[in-house]
Amino acid sequence: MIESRKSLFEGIIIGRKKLSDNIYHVEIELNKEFSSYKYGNFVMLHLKEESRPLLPRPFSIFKAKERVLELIFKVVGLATNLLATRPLPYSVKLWGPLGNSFPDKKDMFCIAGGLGLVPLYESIIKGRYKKVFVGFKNKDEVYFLRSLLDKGALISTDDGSYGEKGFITEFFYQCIINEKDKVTVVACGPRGFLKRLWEIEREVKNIEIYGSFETHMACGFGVCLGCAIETPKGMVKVCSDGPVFKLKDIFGE
Amino acid sequence: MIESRKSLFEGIIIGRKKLSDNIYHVEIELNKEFSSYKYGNFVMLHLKEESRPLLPRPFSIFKAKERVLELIFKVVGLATNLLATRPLPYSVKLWGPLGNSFPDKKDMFCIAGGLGLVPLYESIIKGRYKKVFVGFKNKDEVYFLRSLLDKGALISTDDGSYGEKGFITEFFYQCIINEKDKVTVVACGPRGFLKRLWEIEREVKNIEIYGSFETHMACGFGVCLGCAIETPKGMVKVCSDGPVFKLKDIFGE
Amino acid sequence: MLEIKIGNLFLKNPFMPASGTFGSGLEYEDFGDLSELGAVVTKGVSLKPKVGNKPPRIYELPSGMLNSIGLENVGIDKFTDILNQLKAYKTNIVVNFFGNSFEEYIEVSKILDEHNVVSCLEMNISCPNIKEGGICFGTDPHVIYSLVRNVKKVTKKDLWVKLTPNTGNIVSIAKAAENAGASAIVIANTYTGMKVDIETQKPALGNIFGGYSGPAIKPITLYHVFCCVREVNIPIIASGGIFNIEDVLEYLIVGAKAVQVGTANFTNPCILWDLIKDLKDYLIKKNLNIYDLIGSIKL
Amino acid sequence: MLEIKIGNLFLKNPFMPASGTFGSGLEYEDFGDLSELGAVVTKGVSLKPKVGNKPPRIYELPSGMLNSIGLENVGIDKFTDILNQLKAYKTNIVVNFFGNSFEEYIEVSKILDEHNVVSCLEMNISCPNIKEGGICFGTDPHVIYSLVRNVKKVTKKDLWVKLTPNTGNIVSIAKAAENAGASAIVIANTYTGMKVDIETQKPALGNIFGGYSGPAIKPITLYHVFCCVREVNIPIIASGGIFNIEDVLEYLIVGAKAVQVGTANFTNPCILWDLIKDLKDYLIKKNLNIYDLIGSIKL
Ligand SMILES: Cc1cc2nc3c(=O)[nH]c(=O)nc-3n(C[C@H](O)[C@H](O)[C@H](O)COP(=O)(O)OP(=O)(O)OC[C@H]3O[C@@H](n4cnc5c(N)ncnc54)[C@H](O)[C@@H]3O)c2cc1C
Ligand SMILES: Cc1cc2nc3c(=O)[nH]c(=O)nc-3n(C[C@H](O)[C@H](O)[C@H](O)COP(=O)(O)OP(=O)(O)OC[C@H]3O[C@@H](n4cnc5c(N)ncnc54)[C@H](O)[C@@H]3O)c2cc1C
Ligand SMILES: Cc1cc2nc3c(=O)[nH]c(=O)nc-3n(C[C@H](O)[C@H](O)[C@H](O)COP(=O)(O)O)c2cc1C
Ligand SMILES: Cc1cc2nc3c(=O)[nH]c(=O)nc-3n(C[C@H](O)[C@H](O)[C@H](O)COP(=O)(O)O)c2cc1C
Ligand code: FES
Ligand code: FES
Repeated sequence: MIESRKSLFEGIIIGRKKLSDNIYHVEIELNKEFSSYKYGNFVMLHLKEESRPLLPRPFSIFKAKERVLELIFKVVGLATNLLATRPLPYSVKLWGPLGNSFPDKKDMFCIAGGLGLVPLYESIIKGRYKKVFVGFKNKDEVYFLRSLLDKGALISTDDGSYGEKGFITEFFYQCIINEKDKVTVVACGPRGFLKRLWEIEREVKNIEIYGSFETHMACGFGVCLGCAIETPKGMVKVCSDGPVFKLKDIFGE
Repeated sequence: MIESRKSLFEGIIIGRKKLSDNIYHVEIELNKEFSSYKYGNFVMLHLKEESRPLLPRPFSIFKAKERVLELIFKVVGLATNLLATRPLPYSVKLWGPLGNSFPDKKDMFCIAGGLGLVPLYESIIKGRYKKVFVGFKNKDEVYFLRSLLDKGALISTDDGSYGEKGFITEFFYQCIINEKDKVTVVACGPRGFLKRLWEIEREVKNIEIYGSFETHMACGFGVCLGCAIETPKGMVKVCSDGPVFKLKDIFGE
Repeated sequence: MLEIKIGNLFLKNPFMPASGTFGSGLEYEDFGDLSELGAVVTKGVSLKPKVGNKPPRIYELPSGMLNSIGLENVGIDKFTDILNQLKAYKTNIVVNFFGNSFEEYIEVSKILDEHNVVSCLEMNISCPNIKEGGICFGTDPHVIYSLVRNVKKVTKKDLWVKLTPNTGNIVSIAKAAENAGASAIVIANTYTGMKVDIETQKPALGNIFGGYSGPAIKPITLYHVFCCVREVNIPIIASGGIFNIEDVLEYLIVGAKAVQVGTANFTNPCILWDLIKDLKDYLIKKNLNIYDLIGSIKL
Repeated sequence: MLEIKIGNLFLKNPFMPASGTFGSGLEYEDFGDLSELGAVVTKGVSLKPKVGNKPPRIYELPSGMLNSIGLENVGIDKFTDILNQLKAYKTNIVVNFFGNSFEEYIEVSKILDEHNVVSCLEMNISCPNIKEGGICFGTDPHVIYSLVRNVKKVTKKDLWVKLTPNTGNIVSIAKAAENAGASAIVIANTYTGMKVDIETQKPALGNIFGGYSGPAIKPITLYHVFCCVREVNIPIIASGGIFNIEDVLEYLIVGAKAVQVGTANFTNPCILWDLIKDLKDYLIKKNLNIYDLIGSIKL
């Protein structure tokens, strides 16, 4: 039997805050309580008030408590544009929690690139990780700064406009090559970022990295088979086999 | 050669006033001057910011002066809903003036039902008619009241909530049966209203009524052949043969 | 009030999912009671497992979507386990299937015929995404006639035939299926379409082209249903762009006896249950029975 | 930079209106200089005047429109007067025509052949709105072959053949037209569709069904163009759902040599001129020639 926990919600976006240039935080009031979820889970959100886009969009759960769900998104296309601009309150349909989640082990490291911070943020704040690395493009994209610093996160920007200058993957690399114990790493960020981490994983033998992957989705829970991606071991469904995978399962041994 | 006078405008809706329950007045700033038009002419308006509706919509010219065009519309469906609710300023595309116009003779009578007032209003105010009859559904729909009264218009509402009680066509009938001279009448209103006027015309011999007709249009200037309606004499194109026709040409002798 | 009969099957109501958009049905357990649906139609199954097409497999368009899943499925053996789980539901279980050859169609039918939980077989002769599969079969009335006839020989269960709209002679194909013993015709599968990414100059789908579904296709499929209803006597089940009650009513009015909801499941996983309620409310308001609606078009 | 050659015709650019959406062209004089267009394609003309179909004749849908104009036209005699007015323009005048029989097709072709102002004939074998007309011709390769051959016998002018997409064998038809001597293939006309008004339970169009055009059909027509480009050697001109420069680029990338803009003329009467500019800007930005784009799809 399929694990029975997802459900459909009617939501009303009641709050929207601009975090940086094109990144927004929204608060969605739900028609019922959001059941327990795990870090890495996502929801499918449908803009039912619009005739376009036709399909829903996946968003990581940033926070969910009782009847309020919080998401963070970057404006990249049709749906995110509307979410950023339509007058509030604004009604949406959504379903979740969906997908698998990040592993929960002792002394894990955590590394996030840009929006990849979203599904990891709450667990960072809860102190789940031994070390935290967060990278941004530039200062404008740096959000929730104080709380990250409080947790001792290492922050870098590609252009050095805040924190260390350079790709966060390289700071992570510097740190990890000195680790003696086997380390489990959870990662979330763009595909290029995950690919680089995989290279690091292959070089530094004693780590195992789990990354959260993105692709276009229609259903979000394994029925349309539209989100399949090719891996050395065959097709996997990002929505229901993932979105969290061992990097080696996606990119190869 | 086709009469060369229509042109394409980029418009920005800069003002919107609610006249009654679901009737709105909008002011559209154009990218160039609106050329001379005649009473009865219309424009095609396309909501270029929306993915729906696909096609433009016809609206009578209420007023046009220099670079400002004014329209009055009733909310009945997709386009008019958006026109009534989208935040201003709001960009549209429009082309015109289109169609033929009402005749211009001495001592004409004028009769309008509801929104039919729109293309006739300015000529009423200019004192073009010997007698003016205006009918509304109820008090809520009565707009521009004072100026109509100033012109000595006879006003009725179907439910008697303002002015005389009853259909305006019947007050017109009472008046016209006593006329001795041949009278030209210009009329604008719903199809049922025009049909009733046609019955009156057939009964009261010495009048000739011109009415403005409505139908769904795609182009507005005679190329799509989509606005054709059947008449005893064959098909006519409402957009370019009309929208103003002798009632007898549409309904029969 | 909503009950209908299609061949030997009684349906509580005319609503069922379209194959491939509802998984096995079990994935929707969280969203509603499957027993309340007229039928559950499962994802297309074939004799052997199929890995499906190269990603990307879906692309969204202004009023529809393209998919090139390529009939990925676990094969009839593993599928049988899933079938057993569906026993728990009091509804008709319709199994959509296809083969890469005559023999495969017949082999799968034989296996499905032995399963009590299967109420009915839905034969897919229409998927445009695989070259060996359906498409070559789907557009020739003679081939369809002989395929349906041979499948009917190996199963006592009702057989529905799901047609491709990518043909100029859908009526002849429907007639051929009827004459060969089909219990109902499902009209229709997706329309072959494509999208090009102008940046990369590559097709947006890994498979180059895919099946087009959603609101955009409804006017065309509605016309196909209208035409077939006039020419065949077995029930027509409509599939194409059903998103709201108005779409359902249109299909019923032109003469469809039941409807399949596909792409719309992705925009609202509860849509089938919502539509059942909407139709019930509509019939009550208008004081009609569902049979007053079916084929009520005024010409 | 935008010039292309189609058969014996030189076009300033690959843009022209689709027949029936641009009148005779003269109606658009107020919106732009017709001489700037690659060609003007006039509304379908037949031997005798045609009154067309019963209203309502158009219906708007979420991503397209239905029309059942029924090829209303004034007949070839009166049309000749209009042709004379088109002399003033320095562009190719392409006359779209149809007949209700073989003989009518040939008769009209003869008459058009004698007019200097006519650069090229566009034969419509595809309009789904009239029963006697195109549709019976449009789906049989043998009939098309013989029709095109016979028309070619009576005209020295280039002959374009505009196909119906309401068939499963568009490639065979395109080939038949090519073999019979067509200079180019126009792909495609509208898709037959319908709409039911659920209040009245009547079809929304007086003619019951109509031709479906607009953005909704683009993915399907794009696929047809893609398929035909691979199989025929004469130029393909694309028609179907072109509303913006992206649509144009997609068609060119799959291999169309020119494009016809139809329904979009109703949403913006200047769209053809706008698109010419957009394409020019695009080619300059990318430092490309139009021939670098045509058929540049990467598979
Ligand atoms: C599990 C998961 C969690 C996610 N969490 C978040 C999150 O928390 N915050 C966040 O901001 N984003 C998140 N995303 C990404 C988010 O889903 C996308 O940014 C969103 O769907 C974009 O929608 P849009 O309509 O704004 O953009 P679109 O209009 O869909 O366009 C986005 C880009 O994709 C291209 N594109 C569109 N369709 C396709 C296709 N089928 N194939 C290839 N390219 C295509 C477009 O050309 C464009 O460049 C997540 C994605 C996944 C899978
Ligand atoms: C010359 C002319 C001048 C006009 N002037 C004015 C004016 O000054 N002010 C004004 O308010 N209105 C005017 N109208 C009417 C106006 O054009 C319509 O009210 C408008 O097009 C409605 O658009 P909509 O998108 O809001 O409604 P729609 O969504 O188009 O729906 C309106 C109604 O029509 C039905 N419908 C839609 N399409 C069709 C179809 N093809 N066939 C049959 N029924 C259909 C719908 O079901 C609905 O009931 C004029 C019309 C014409 C022809
Ligand atoms: C993602 C997806 C997968 C599909 N898989 C199948 C399938 O396995 N078998 C089948 O017969 N039809 C399949 N179809 C077609 C649908 O069942 C349906 O007939 C079609 O999508 C038209 O309906 P719609 O517009 O409501 O989606 C699939 C459609 C989609 C969108
Ligand atoms: C109102 C209307 C009238 C049309 N008349 C004709 C015609 O007379 N001859 C013809 O070959 N095609 C005709 N067509 C088809 C168009 O030329 C075009 O091929 C089709 O609409 C698809 O393109 P589009 O999506 O850009 O509109 C007509 C289309 C419309 C919408
Ligand atoms: S999104 Fe549908 S299977 Fe993954
Ligand atoms: S609206 Fe196109 S001809 Fe009248």
